[in-house]
Amino acid sequence: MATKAVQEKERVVVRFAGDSGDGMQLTGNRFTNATALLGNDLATLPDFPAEIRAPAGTLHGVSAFQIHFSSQDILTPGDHPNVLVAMNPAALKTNLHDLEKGGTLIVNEDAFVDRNLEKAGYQSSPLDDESLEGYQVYRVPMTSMTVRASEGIEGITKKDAERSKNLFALGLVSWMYGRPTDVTVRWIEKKFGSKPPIRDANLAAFKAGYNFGETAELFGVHYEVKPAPAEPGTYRNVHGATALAWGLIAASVKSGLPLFYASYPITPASELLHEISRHKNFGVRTLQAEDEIAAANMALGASFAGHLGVTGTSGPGMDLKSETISLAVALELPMVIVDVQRAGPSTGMPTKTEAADLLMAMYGRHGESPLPIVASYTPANCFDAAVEAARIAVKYRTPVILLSDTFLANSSEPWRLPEVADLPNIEPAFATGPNKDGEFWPYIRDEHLARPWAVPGTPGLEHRIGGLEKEAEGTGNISYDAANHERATALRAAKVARIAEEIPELIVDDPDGDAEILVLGWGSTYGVIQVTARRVRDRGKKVATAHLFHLNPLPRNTGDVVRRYPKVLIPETNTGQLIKILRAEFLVDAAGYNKVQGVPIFGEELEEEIIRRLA
Amino acid sequence: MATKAVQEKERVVVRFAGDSGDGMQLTGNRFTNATALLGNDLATLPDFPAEIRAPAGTLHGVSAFQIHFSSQDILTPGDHPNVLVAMNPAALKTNLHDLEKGGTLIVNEDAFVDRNLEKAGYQSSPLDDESLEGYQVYRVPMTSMTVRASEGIEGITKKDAERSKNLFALGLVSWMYGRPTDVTVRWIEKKFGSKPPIRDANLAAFKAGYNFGETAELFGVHYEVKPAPAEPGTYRNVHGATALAWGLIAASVKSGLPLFYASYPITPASELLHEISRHKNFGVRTLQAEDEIAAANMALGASFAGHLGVTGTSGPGMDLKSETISLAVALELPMVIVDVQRAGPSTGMPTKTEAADLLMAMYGRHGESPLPIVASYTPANCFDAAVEAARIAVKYRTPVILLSDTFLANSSEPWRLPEVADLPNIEPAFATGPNKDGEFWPYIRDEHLARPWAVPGTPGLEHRIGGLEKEAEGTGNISYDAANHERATALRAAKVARIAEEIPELIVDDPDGDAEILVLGWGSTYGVIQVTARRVRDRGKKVATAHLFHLNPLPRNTGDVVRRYPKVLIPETNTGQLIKILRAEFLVDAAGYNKVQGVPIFGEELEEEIIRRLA
Amino acid sequence: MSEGNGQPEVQGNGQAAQGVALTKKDFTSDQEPRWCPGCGDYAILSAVQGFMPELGIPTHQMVWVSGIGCAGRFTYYMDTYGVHGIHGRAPALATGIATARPDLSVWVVTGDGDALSIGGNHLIHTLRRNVDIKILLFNNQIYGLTKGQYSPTSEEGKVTKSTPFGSLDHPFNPVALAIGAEAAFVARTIDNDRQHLTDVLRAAAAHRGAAFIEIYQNCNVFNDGAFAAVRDKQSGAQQNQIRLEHGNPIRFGPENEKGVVQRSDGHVEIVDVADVGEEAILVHDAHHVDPSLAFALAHLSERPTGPTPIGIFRDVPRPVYGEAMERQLEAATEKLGRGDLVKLLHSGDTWDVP
Amino acid sequence: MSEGNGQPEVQGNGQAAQGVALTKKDFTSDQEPRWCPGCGDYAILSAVQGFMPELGIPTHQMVWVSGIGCAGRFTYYMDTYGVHGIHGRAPALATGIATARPDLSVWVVTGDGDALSIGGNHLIHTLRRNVDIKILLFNNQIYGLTKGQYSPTSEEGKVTKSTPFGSLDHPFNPVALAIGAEAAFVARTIDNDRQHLTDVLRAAAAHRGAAFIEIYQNCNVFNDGAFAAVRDKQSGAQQNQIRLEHGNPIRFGPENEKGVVQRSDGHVEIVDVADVGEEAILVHDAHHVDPSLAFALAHLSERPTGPTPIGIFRDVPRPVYGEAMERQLEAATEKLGRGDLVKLLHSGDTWDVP
Ligand SMILES: Cc1ncc(C[n+]2csc(CCOP(=O)(O)OP(=O)(O)O)c2C)c(N)n1
Ligand SMILES: Cc1ncc(C[n+]2csc(CCOP(=O)(O)OP(=O)(O)O)c2C)c(N)n1
Ligand code: SF4
Ligand code: SF4
Ligand SMILES: [Mg+2]
Ligand SMILES: [Mg+2]
Repeated sequence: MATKAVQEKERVVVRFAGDSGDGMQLTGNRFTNATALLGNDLATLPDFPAEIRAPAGTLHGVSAFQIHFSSQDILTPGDHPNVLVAMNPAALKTNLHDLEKGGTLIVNEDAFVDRNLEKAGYQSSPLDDESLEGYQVYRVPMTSMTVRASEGIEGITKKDAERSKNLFALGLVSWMYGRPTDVTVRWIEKKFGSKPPIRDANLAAFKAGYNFGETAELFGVHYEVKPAPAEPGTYRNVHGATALAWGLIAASVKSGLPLFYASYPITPASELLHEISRHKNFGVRTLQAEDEIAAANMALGASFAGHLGVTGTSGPGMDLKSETISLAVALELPMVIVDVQRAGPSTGMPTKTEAADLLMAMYGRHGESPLPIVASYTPANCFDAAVEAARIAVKYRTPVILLSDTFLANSSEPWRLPEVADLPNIEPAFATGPNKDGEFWPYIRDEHLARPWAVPGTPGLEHRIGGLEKEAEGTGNISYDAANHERATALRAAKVARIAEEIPELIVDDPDGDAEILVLGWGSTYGVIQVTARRVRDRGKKVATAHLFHLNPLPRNTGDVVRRYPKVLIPETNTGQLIKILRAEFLVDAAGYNKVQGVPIFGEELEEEIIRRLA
Repeated sequence: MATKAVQEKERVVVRFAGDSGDGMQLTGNRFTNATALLGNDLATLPDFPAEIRAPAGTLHGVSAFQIHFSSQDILTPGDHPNVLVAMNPAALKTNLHDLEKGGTLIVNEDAFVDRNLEKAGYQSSPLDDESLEGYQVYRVPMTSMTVRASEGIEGITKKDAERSKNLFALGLVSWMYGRPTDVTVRWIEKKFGSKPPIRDANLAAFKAGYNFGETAELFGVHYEVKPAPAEPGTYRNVHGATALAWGLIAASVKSGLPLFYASYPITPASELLHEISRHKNFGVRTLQAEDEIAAANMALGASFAGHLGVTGTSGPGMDLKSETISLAVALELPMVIVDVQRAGPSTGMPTKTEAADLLMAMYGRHGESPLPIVASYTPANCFDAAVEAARIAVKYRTPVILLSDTFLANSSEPWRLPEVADLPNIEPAFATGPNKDGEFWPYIRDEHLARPWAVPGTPGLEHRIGGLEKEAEGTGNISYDAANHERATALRAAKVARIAEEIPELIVDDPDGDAEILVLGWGSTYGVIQVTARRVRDRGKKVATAHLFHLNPLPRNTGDVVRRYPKVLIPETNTGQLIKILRAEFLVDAAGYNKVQGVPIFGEELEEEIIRRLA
Repeated sequence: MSEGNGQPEVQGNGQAAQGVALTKKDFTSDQEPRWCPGCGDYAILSAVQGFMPELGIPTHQMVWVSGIGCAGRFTYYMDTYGVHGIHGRAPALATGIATARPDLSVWVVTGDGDALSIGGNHLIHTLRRNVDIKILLFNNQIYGLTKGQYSPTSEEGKVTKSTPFGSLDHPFNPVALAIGAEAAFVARTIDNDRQHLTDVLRAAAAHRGAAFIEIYQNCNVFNDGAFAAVRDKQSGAQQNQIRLEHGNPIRFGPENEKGVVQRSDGHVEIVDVADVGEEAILVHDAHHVDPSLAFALAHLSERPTGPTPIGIFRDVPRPVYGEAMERQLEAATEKLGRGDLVKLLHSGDTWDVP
Repeated sequence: MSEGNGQPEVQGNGQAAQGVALTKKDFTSDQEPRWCPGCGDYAILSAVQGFMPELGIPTHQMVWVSGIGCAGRFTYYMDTYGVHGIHGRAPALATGIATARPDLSVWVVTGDGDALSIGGNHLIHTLRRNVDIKILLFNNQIYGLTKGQYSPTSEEGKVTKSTPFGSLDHPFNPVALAIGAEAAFVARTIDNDRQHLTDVLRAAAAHRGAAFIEIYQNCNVFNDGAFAAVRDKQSGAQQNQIRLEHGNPIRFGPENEKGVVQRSDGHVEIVDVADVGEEAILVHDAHHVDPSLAFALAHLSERPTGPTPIGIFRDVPRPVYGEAMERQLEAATEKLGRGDLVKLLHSGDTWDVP
């Protein structure tokens, strides 16, 4: 058959949108996979409905998946889709406003029947009035074509056949952007191998969609997005949640400490429990506790017993763990607390992203209760963040809070797999014998002010520790002595502060070294800050960027960096939290760009903000 | 009998110290009472042992009570006692170092027997070696004289007789400082009325002590401390805990809202539960909950039901309440959370004072969860603070955190009783009918951004509220809309911020208006800051002082005030918390004077610090 | 309602409204339910809304409180006063409401995770205090809202998202736990048996104090069919439902051919009536002050996969917490006189400075 | 102990030390106890320290965990590994230890407030999971450390600092609550009866899994004499102690003249043996899988003010949580092969960039 014109593109943003029942997440993930294997750089962002399964066809039942892929390296899922696939009217209604002007809109024509239009709140069908003017609209009867494609398949019901329409859409878009089909075909065969009729229907739908693009008059051209240049190595596409879970397992392997993960389910942290639980062959223990308080105590108990105790949760659960974290600060035992932040306050918007728990991580415990804080900043970086949090926890015998967020947890990017050998070593260095004239004193400190970790089962090191104030430089015996309390408080603070001596300095990206403004970030704003800086530079303006991986203590040169620039801009998806810390520490008149909408900051917003600040 | 020479003194600090079994707190409180009735200004500070009843005679079983009284107005219990009464060797050992050089030491000679000396860790009796040189030592065989005094009393055992030796000490010191005896006699008669032998033994002991001073050659002179000038009015001596409890009751009376106090016992907050429970005739409901989380939810539920919901606790309990407080922020219901701060982290030193929960009060909840904070600053002021916290909570429909601390709760001062009529009015202003085209929308806001408080039982106002994000300007229906969340977040913050429009400006005490340093405080440092400022001024230096009653929002002129002075010093019994807030807000290079020893800041320390800063 | 609760006129109206005939519509809010199609929660909601008018309690005198979970959404659908609190704390929140305002009718909706996992402590304390709250526990033996982790009522070995190799936890028996926690009213019913559910609700409403109702609720998305044996006709619900009725011999089965007897070692057992004779069959006594029999019946079946008792296990009178508190306030007022702030401030030793 | 728990050589030593004869002194730390003179806690401490050597477990293989309260101080006095955690959370902390390290002997000391008020949820979940922890609940029916508020086991109407007009709470029956929470081992003993206390400890240590032991403990400062009827000779302890012994008829009284019988309505009752005849007396069966009898016995007396059962109510085998988890890890390893980090990272779809 006559192949069609191929046009090259540098970057494309596609969004698949449909009913939660339509399998849009699956479609997006398959498309992502083919795209990754093709070697494009990419970033994805799913958008689930809050309800488990909202009634079909309703606005709040819409589920979407966005992917940004390119022949250049990219860092965000993109602000506006160039292509929107809408499987029903509700999906069109809730997503159209994001589509770029003149963008490509592919709709499943079959779904635009009165009942669905009504559920979506359309008086008249947008396909028949002028509401879609200004877009390049393709009306494709996906459902019926899918059903037709499955005709003749043994033992397939019409309902099942219709179910595969998402594969039709996948096939069509795969054709449009020249995605390899074999990987998807293989996946379908594996996934539905046990149910031949379903398997065949899905294969038929996928191919039908692909062929439809190839043959139908509808589409004049299709596009090619060349592989992106990338460092040599083995890559995979990874979600933040998976990377974080694997990072914890890696820390266990590198330290020889069995991982003990205790958690109480909560969106979006549950995925960590799910993922870690799949790998019990690593000697990983997972425990679904009765609540977050129990989970924290179980992890802490496991740490006392010589394991790598970790607990994970999201905002509301952090509130509940705070008393136990304070105990961990007093006990000075290694422990990692993962907070996958979500939109608050209270129950808030459980499925939406926000990074507003930083100040709680810093100060959310009674009394003086300092601890180190690490924040991951890309999906793949969640792996490194987990390893680093565990490394600090073990080396300094301290609880460490690891901040992630919904956006990082759910989105994905290609990840150049690290060499296991290159991962930092984590040395438990258990106490093995007496440390003080034949006795064992649990609070004698090393050069890092860390105390010995004496694990039950070690003869001669029997000792008791607790949450009451104690002789903090020696016996650890209960002490109400005034001077000791002051000293103990200072020691706990100094131990954390001194970590700054060994963590890397804050790296500033300032091509000409004379930028007028520094854009300083932390957490998931990394991607958008980098992208925006490039755009701003492309517009001939000078901007420096830096990103904090360690939030407490701050890198030792942080003060110099922020004081070096006439203007400092701090973008955060909260009302301004890092900025408070920096202003208090360094008395710099930093300004914030704050977005609290349950969604990430977009490049265009930030770009305008920076330009405004520079003007 | 020949009465002895009387010498006038302006101020005296006396400390009674003995075994926890010796009744030193009672002795101190009786002496305080007589002193108050005599019209001296005074301030007291008890010092309990951590254990319930440590073994008799041990160092950690020592209980002490300090009172500072004067013919001038004073604000602190004093740094160093001029007179130390030591009932046993342990009490001497643990308290001597505080006694001023050349100070008066009165010991119960009978208690200095080998067993006690040993328990106190004395090799030889300090009465017989030179270790008491430099003090004016009076050896009084209190036990035996007490026993002798009770001879002939019907049905009194030797053991009971000995028990009254604390009243002998009280009598003796009462004579030394010319305290009225009738009030104490009346009290003894009332207290032990039901047990005549005990009553008579105590009376005998008290009089014996008094007469011993009068007659014994031992004491050359005794002293007079004239009444202090004071505003006309009726006074009483009051502890911070009592004042706070009464303030909550007063808020209930003034608002017509029944007080609902739910709490879980914890030192030092339990006293609030105890005191409020005594006054059920005010229609006050008290509920000892199963834990702090339940207590907070019960109080919140009571508020929803139209009561004044209050919960009280200390640091560890605050951690546990944080998730519920975050819910209260989302529900926008009136609620008062009292945090009687104690030394942390974790269990810390439960009986010791510290004010290190300020940043937790500000930021100790996940997400963006702003709320007003009020901090009491003297024992009597705890009353006003409670009324103000309740006023703000009700007017703005918001949880309010009221910060007190162990020092304020346990110490006492004379209190000029307010006129009930002068107390601020608190207007519940319940919603009584529909507010939107015949419907009731729970999130329509008034000019203060407060929402209507519609109480169950009100026909037509049925409505549902919850912790999920909601249409924050109207229906209150669940909303996941991005713009709404940002607006809702801003509204919750603005509502709290706007309180600054009505609270009084920060008052600065700067006699000549040209001080070089501002000493700015909050909470229980008020007394020492005032006293110290006077001393510094007496030394011819210029110092301005100001004290924050509202910590969030800050008084609207706070920025101007702190910027006005070349130097700003912020004394806190933590490692620097208010200072972080002020530096971040106003970018002023304020300095801190921080003491984290479980005890209040002393005047002499702060005086030196200020002088140092001025140098 | 006690005086001095701050809104007498409100109460007045409340009273006034009493007795007005209400309909299901009056209890139906304008929010459309958002559970999965086919979820058992719909049936419960409909049964509850249908039953409420019978109580003759005006909608403004009623408060529904819930925690977090699919079940927790319930509150939004009842056109009464309502609070959707945080996870696990509904019983505590409701305790505040019911204790502050004994005049209100307070209902709690909770899930097996909400009530028995994170909220276990509040549940047992609310039951022992006998706070006047009706607690509806929607037990679907799974965490629905968080998309399918096992719960404290899930069977051992259950494979879920959080237990890919099977759970290790021995589950709670909610009815037994409630009885062990001193509950005065304990019942069990089924989402899709509207009649039985309604009868249980009626008895719970009549009980003065805390009523605990376990409702077998089908989560057709994450735990479909968990209760098939007692819930679905085609799975033999007839044979498996052991309907407890106070004063009647405990018999069941299509022809009532099965019965329950008590053994000398205290436990109860299922037998063929024919084998033991009718008189040997245990007669149910829900009003016995001693909870032993109710407890034994709770353990008649450990899992709802075979013959399982439903109905009212226990229903005995006990002092009601909120009322007792009110009486205490009255007693204190009688003893000390109505609170007078001026008197309070001036109590004890005071002195005057002219 | 499982491999890969990070300290094999430690374990080696642990083993080595096994069998070394230990004495009470070995379990006595250098910290002097700081309870009030006359506190029942002293007797319990002495009995525990005296019994421990019998177990033949080296001190370094043992961990004591406690919460906050007077009872919580216990940990500091045992010369083993120990953690003094926060209020109410000891069972959860200990669950982490026991589940991570099944080779350790883990003991918890808690109070009636610590275990049943703030810690109630962790307690019931630890019991249902059958985590290998021995829980000693020092029940003095009061909050000691906070100086005398009522607790969840205090009698109704109790006047305390927090209830000057009397408490309104109906108390828990700790043994009944534990049985309702699926506990596999449940016992009750008394602080001053060293022999009985020791026997119960021995049985608890022998039980594999969670053991719940309620110890009546006299707080002579804030609640003196609460257990006089069953604790003090002069108050008739002889008449009132009903000593449960597995396999024996439940009889008591100076001449064993009293006994316990079961009624047809499931509850148990005290009778004169003479009236009913010896054969009518209930024979105690602590090993019955069905908890009904144990529960009925728990309710034989609601308050320890008259005849009250002590001893082992229930002792049945159940899978042990920590061991089950270990087996699961082994099974997973067999199924998937020992975890290989490189393999994990490279699993699924990857691509190479040359
Ligand atoms: C403090 C806190 N922890 C965890 C969660 C997450 N969460 C919400 S509902 C739920 C459990 C739902 O299960 P269940 O109570 O049985 O209700 P169902 O959804 O099955 O009706 C969990 C773990 C939360 N919202 N808050
Ligand atoms: C989170 C928290 N809440 C409250 C307290 C205060 N507190 C310490 S022990 C205790 C209760 C003590 O009673 P119990 O558990 O019976 O132990 P006992 O002192 O009687 O042995 C309380 C309320 C605390 N330490 N931490
Ligand atoms: S997840 Fe289950 S319980 Fe929740 S709404 Fe869906 S079907 Fe109902
Ligand atoms: S208060 Fe009671 S329980 Fe606590 S140590 Fe004293 S006597 Fe023992
Ligand atoms: Mg459930
Ligand atoms: Mg107790």
